Amino acid sequence: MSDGTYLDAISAALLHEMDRDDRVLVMGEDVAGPFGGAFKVTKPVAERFGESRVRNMPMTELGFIGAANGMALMGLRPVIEVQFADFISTGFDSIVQFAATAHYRWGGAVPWVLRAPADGNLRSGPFHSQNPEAWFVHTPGLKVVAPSTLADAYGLLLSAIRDDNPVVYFESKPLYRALKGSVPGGDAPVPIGVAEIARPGSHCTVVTYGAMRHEATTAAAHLATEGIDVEVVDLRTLKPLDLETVTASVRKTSRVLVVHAANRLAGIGAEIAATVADVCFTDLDAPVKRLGGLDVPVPFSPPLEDAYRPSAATIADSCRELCAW
Amino acid sequence: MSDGTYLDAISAALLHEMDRDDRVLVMGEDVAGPFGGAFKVTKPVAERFGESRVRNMPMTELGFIGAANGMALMGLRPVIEVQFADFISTGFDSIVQFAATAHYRWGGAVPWVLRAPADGNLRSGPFHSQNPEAWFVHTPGLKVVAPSTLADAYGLLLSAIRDDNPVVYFESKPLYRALKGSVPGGDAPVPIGVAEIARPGSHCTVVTYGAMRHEATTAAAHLATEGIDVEVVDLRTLKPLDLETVTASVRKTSRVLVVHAANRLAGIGAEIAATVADVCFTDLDAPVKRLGGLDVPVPFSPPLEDAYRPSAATIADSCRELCAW
Amino acid sequence: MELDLLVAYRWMRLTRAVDDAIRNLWLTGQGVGGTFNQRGHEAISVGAALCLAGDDVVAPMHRDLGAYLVRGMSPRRLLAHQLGRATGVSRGRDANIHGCGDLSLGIIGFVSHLPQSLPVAVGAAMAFRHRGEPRVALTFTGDGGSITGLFTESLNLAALDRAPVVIVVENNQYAYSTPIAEHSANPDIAARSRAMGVDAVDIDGNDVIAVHRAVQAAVNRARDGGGPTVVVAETMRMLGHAIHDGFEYVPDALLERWHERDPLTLLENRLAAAETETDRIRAIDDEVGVVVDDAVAFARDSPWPDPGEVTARVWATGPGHE
Amino acid sequence: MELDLLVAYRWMRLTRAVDDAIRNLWLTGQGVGGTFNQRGHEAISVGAALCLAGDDVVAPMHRDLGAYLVRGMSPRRLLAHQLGRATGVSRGRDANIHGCGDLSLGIIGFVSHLPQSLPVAVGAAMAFRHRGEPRVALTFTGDGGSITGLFTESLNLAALDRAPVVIVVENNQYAYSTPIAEHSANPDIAARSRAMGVDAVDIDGNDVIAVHRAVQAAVNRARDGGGPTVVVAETMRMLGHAIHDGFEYVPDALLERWHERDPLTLLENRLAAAETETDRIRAIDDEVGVVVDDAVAFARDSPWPDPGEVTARVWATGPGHE
Ligand SMILES: Cc1ncc(C[n+]2csc(CCOP(=O)(O)OP(=O)(O)O)c2C)c(N)n1
Ligand SMILES: Cc1ncc(C[n+]2csc(CCOP(=O)(O)OP(=O)(O)O)c2C)c(N)n1
Ligand SMILES: [Mg+2]
Ligand SMILES: [Mg+2]
Repeated sequence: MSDGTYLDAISAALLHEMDRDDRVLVMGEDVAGPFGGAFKVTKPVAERFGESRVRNMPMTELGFIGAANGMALMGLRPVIEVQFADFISTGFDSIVQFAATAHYRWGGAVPWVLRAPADGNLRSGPFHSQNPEAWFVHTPGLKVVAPSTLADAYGLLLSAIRDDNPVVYFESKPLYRALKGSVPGGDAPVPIGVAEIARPGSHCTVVTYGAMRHEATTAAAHLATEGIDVEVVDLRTLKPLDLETVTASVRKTSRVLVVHAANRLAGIGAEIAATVADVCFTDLDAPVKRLGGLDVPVPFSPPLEDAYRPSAATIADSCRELCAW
Repeated sequence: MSDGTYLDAISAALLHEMDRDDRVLVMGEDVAGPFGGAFKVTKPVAERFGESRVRNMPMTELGFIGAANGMALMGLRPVIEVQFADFISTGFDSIVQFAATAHYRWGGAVPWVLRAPADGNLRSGPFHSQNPEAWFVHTPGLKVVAPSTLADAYGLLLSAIRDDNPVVYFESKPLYRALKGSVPGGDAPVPIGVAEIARPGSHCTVVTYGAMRHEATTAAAHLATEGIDVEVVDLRTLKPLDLETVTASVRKTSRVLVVHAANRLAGIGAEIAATVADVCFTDLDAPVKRLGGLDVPVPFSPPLEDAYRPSAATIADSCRELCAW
Repeated sequence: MELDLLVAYRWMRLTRAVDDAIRNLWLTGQGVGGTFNQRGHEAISVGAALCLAGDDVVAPMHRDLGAYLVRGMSPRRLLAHQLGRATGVSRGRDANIHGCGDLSLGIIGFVSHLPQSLPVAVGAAMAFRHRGEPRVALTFTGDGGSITGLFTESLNLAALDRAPVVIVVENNQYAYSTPIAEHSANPDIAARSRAMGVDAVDIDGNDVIAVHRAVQAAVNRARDGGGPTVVVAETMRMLGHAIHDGFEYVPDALLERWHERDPLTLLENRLAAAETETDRIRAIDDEVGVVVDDAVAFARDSPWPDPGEVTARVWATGPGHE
Repeated sequence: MELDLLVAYRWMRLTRAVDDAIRNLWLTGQGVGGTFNQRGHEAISVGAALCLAGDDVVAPMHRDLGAYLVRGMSPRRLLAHQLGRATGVSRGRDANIHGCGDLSLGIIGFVSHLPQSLPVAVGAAMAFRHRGEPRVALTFTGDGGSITGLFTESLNLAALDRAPVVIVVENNQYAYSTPIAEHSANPDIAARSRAMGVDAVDIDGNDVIAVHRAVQAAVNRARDGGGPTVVVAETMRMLGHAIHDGFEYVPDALLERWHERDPLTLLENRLAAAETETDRIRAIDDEVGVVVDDAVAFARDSPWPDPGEVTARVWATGPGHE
């Protein structure tokens, strides 16, 4: 373990898996050395493994994700980088129609990982700030993960690469360099499908993931000084969802807030809220509340993006309301 | 008014609007005469208006929906047909990135209608049975409608064409020829954003749309003989949602079931259930329940598709459970 | 490999017979959902598939029944698939000829979204090249598929990598009801392919010998590291796009001209010219008839899938899955 | 229209000055988010945009600052846009040079997803043709954009309709860090365009006279019903892709060669050869300096958007909207 960032943890996971398994290769726009990707995630990877295993692709997401489907069917384990999660829509068919359905339909396993640098708060506007995870959770046949710590970024990428299914791996751009810690090493996979209690608490539960985990724990630390004890559940995997951890927490606190940066309307929070409101009906002392992005394209200008997005402050407000209910 | 089918009502609406407004044109694969479309919706339209206003497109959904964006910006009102709703993913970027965002970002109005023949129960398998509406409801900037009667098919298409925004219009293939009645005529728009009480009732509310409206009313008729009085709310518009009609119904019945044929997981039903469970928290005598497609590609074989999809029978069962709660 | 004309005849006859049997089931109300027609395309899918070695792979599209058969998928499984039975290739999950994949036979199942088989075949070929394996991927698309952006993106990737892939374009001059002149500003598909950096040849798609010769040359070249080839095979679909299609959009005169060039008739004439005894041909016909009758009976008698299976096998097995 | 060299010089100088001003803001920590560099591309966007008539439209991409300026978008609005101010083109909603659309100026705002401007421009041109209007649409893409499927789909649609559209490909030989030889198996973009059925010419993209001549010919032809043209303009982006780009991937020697061919220097040399007085040129430089200083001050002093506005104007007005 060495000190580094969330981004370093992703690079480290790639290095570890590519050392371990020569079926793994990286492909995407501008990923090869010496450039090493728009965010430089693959720079150390390209340096170690060279062009045959870190491959530049033309700006043709539909075609090269389609090619990754073929590589994966033939036993390779491609790790695809789309330059921003926003460009995932350009390769949509190859993901939601081919990769997602092959195994269910005829038993063709498509073991790839699609790394998608997502989320905003970086003043990057409507096309470099998107959180499109709901599209993929709604689509049968994909797995979806969204790590929010160095350990999870590392461990979930190990698990995603080892998984025999197509896994969409949402990276949190606002955490890339802002989140620091010790970079994991070695064989430390984090299982897909298991949520984590990021902070135990007893008065209410915040269910969240990605950068919002940190907003939530910040809010919780603040609320603790007011005597409100918040439990923060970090989903980590968005598909399949770990509803057990969520409902266990709700049964303990009887109040729940679901938070994500993605559009609240018909987002994943709706699925979680609807499920919790159903299966925990008699446990709840207050309605399940949701915070999410507004139903507009992610706006660019700081005052607008701040108004668009949940934050520690709005999470704290919602928790206060919830606990006062 | 003459007798005809749900499909005839769509054709009639196209004829009416194209007569009324020469900015309206139809474009899509195989839509021109004499062929008139895979389902023949545009056959009478092509016969009346000819090739300049009913235009065949190559099998390039991304490109021709992109071209429709340009036409709409220049003041035309294209009505785009994708051959099956399933192929909407092929034109995804042109819809969710360009059309959906232009007005919010810089005031460019993109007044098109995208007609998408959706839904299954026709033994057509994973690629001719999809219900992808949740992708579009989650995407800011689009309107989404899903008519389930001849009057709504006609009236919502009139409104959609007159709307200054991109509207995705989901047609119900299982109703195309199976649903008969009098085909509306004249100026009979149905407003976008207004739900309809398909059947008044007092014991529980079923919120639904599309072909499931008819499964729900069938279930309701059956349950009436058991003394269970079901109110059926047909959303008709999926974005913007008419939550007032829904919550008013729930306040009356205090029990609610949300039903759609689309994948239940992270579907639109989740948004409705989460909202109802929140805003009607103190009104509910039972948890909000949901029925939807299973989290697998729509299977082909009759026993599998039947197991996949909600029906009058499973709706009735759920209503019984709900009312016994 | 030299083409054995009788072998080719047998596969083409089987393709036609299976296709006819399917149509017959549908026309007599025994079908489930829709189904595509194959008539006219037999020489292409059979001639091309016969060029592959055992561990090559094929990613067919919807007119390539012959390729499935040549690769060893049994008429029983194919017919049971079309009828949605538990014994079918997809166990009732996928419809029509979609999703008939079986990697043990080197067949990649296709999705309706055209031409998704193309980049997948290119990627398969890139995998072969990456590992230094002397394997080849074969794939097919239509004239309609050849005007999509995915066609040019796939060709570009193949050319950049010199991937061992052969792309056969079945130019039946129509995409559903739309003639090529209406969907492609430049109907010269080979020229469009060459512009993307991929060698291309035009051939007669109704002449199985021509198909085999061109595709075999392309396969050999690919295996030898020569990179991708596009083979544009001209043909005509002799029936509607699918069972429900009225097929009124193709002029009778055009159909008549192609009727005279029926791929099976052409091959029979060749066999006659080569003095193959008629008896041997009729024996094949009889054998095929028996095989197809058996397959129809098998499919019809096969059980429906168990509804309880509907959510099984979503995920591939592996750590954490069962 | 004849190209007035001093007019061209003024727009190119303004383009460079606005670009420099933006970079200066960012390098001094006054920027918001990211921003693209324009240096080297001035002759293309200016030379092409100067060919349009008043009611023509342009659908630019991210190196076409010059086109926005020529069409009449003020440096004030453009700079305020880049700084996310309420007075900017998108009122703080879109970032960088995205979303700078204004139909009253005939400018279609672009989205990051490349090359989405292409089909939109083709569709605009189809609308003109449909209504029999003598208007033309102009659009731009990069070499990277030219290898996408959307490029070929757009060209095909344009050619099928004989749509009055001109597509300028800014071949700066790199897509971000990837050289054209690595992203395009056939780097001859004009040949690829012709294969799609669209006439194409290669020109020197650093020579504004050449750009103007070729695009004007294409615009005239389009207006006269002659259909679409692709103009491939060779150039070099002289700075990083965007402000954060280290730009280490372009060899120094290559940059040096292009440095000598700087579009503004080339034009100044032409003006000198035409015996234009240096004073007139310097007067333009001064005027441009004043305009840009004013625009920077305006942008910097402009208010931020009101957060309460964040959900306004999602829908276009019309029946049922306000
Ligand atoms: C992306 C996409 N859009 C639409 C369709 C519907 N569709 C099925 S076959 C077909 C025509 C295909 O024509 P072609 O590629 O020439 O193949 P052919 O059927 O003639 O063999 C169309 C439009 C599809 N399968 N995929
Ligand atoms: C669909 C899509 N994928 C990825 C990107 C990220 N991206 C922005 S610019 C760029 C390179 C574009 O190269 P080119 O078309 O040659 O234009 P240039 O920037 O060189 O002017 C890339 C990959 C994008 N904008 N759109
Ligand atoms: Mg065809
Ligand atoms: Mg470039």
